[in-house]
Amino acid sequence: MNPIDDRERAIEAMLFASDEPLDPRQVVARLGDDGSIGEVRAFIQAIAARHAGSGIELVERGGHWHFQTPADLAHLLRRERDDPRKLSRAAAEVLAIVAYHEPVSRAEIEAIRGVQTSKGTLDVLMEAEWIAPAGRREVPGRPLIYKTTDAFLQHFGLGSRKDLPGIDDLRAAGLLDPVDLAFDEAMGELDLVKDGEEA
Amino acid sequence: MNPIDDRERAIEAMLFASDEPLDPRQVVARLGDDGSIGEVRAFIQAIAARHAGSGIELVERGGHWHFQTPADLAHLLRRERDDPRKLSRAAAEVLAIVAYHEPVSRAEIEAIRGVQTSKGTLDVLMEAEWIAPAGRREVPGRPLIYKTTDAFLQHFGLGSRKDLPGIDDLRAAGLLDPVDLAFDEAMGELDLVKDGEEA
Amino acid sequence: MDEPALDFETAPAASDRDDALQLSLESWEGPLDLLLTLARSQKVDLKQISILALVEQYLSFIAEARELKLEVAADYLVMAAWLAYLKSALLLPKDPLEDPSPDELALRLQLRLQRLAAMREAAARLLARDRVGRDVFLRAKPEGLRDVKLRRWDASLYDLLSAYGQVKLRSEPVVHLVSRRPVITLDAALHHLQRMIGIKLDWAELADFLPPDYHGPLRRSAIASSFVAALELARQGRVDLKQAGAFEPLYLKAATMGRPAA
Repeated sequence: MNPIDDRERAIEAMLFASDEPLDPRQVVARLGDDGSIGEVRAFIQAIAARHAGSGIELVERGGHWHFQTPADLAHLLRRERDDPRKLSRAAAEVLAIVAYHEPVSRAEIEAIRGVQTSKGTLDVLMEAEWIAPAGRREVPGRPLIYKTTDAFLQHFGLGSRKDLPGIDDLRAAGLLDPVDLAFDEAMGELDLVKDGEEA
Repeated sequence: MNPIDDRERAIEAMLFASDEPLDPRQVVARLGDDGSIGEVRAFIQAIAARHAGSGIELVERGGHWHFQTPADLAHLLRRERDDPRKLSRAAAEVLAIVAYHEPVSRAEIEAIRGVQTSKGTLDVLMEAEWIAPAGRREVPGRPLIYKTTDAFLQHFGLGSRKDLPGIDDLRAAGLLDPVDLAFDEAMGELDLVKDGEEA
Repeated sequence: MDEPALDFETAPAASDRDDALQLSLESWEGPLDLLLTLARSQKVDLKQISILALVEQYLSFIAEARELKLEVAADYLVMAAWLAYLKSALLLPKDPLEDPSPDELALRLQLRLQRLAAMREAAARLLARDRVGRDVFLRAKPEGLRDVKLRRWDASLYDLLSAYGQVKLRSEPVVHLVSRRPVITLDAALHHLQRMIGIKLDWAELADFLPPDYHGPLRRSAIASSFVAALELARQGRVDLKQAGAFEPLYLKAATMGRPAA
């Protein structure tokens, strides 16, 4: 490799260490000799060409030059890492209600859940991209209504919303068993044991 | 010019964008693929070679690499606002003693200097992040011991502690040994000489 | 070893001691520092230094300082006393029994001075290196490397469905309780018992009156309602009840009209 011209080196170092982009005029002033702006411009072009295609690039912004990393490598500088979190019970309920009743407004969700729903819960579901606003209900106040997304279907392995189990399916699966019935059944089993002992 | 390897570009961009020196391990972690540390090291060497003699150089400091301007251009880049920490003579001496003897306790520093070390002296060096506590010496009183940091190597342009000016000569001359040890050795030599005379 | 780069211009030469004393004692970092400076004025390698001459220099320096009524800190005086002792020991004929010998003390002092001088020189060379921010420069505003945590929400289809089940239960609890609980009402038990009483003529246990296919909660319910029904029928005088004691089986049969229960 040919040795690099001393003034080119100096300009390169200046542009590197400067805390703001420099224009050729500022570079000439800092060089402190009688170099012309035209010469400096040529050196800057040479520096930019020398770095072309590398992991460093010299770019012009409104007549001022500065070094930066190429945009296509930005993903390396801003590394993204997954941070999985379990959906809260409240959020799961809201998501289920949206899925079974969509499109549905926040007030309607609250009516079904029987408790107030914080804005944060809907935000979490929107951040997860499982629900999305679907326009407004044409009633007084024009509340925003929500529906589930394709990402929702994908995440839960559903072909469509029709694949969601119906109420009867849920009941058959025991998901709708009241707590006190379950208690009775547990007590019945105890009785049977006692009967067996007495026999 | 041959196009630069994609991974070389990526590593160059990382080193250029980082606000602190990186070691090959950190680079591998960020590349996020199965590249080996050996490969990354080779790429880093290639990048350093590519920039040699330009206005930007890639240097190793304590196993970590960073870009900086060459020292011979200091006169063009130095600004009045640039005022690296001015060290008192006491602080400079303490720093040198820690660097050449590390890890070292305060009592050991004082034994060399012949004076008490004011609390502020160690504080200044720790605030500059040039020295750091390095555990305790397992002797009565378990005194805290100090060592220099990577930031120290970086600031003073040292690749490693081996690059400390004159450290090999000092070690060879026994000047890094405690007085007691040097004394015993000197007396031993005297005895040998005496024995020789007697023989 | 190279001469140290630190300046020792405050070192008192013989000719201008008074000037030096003006600066003195404030500018030294303790007796060892002063000794090292005085040793430097001998202009020889510290290995060849004359400790005796050094002691002389130190003692006369301190003496002059006191003559000038400068305040002399205690540690300088302690060193002076020690050096005065060392000087006399070095000058006296050697006593082989003396331990440590004056020569050994002198050697120790020499070794200490060498070590301090070495570190002083090292400090100077360290500070003279190409330092970041003074001789070499870093990027003023690097982009920086950032780790961004992407929150990924996790939930299974089961979580979703069981959550919906709980919502449904909360909103419609009454319906489920009534429609799902297997019970034998008092009316049904009365009706059943009345029918069975007619068939069984002798004493029979209450449990024998229950349909054999009642199990679990249904049987519990049937026993409870049949018991109440039996009491009701007894009140009406239509059945007789007998029980040997508390928690013993309860027997009943159709009442003999006009006769009180046993």
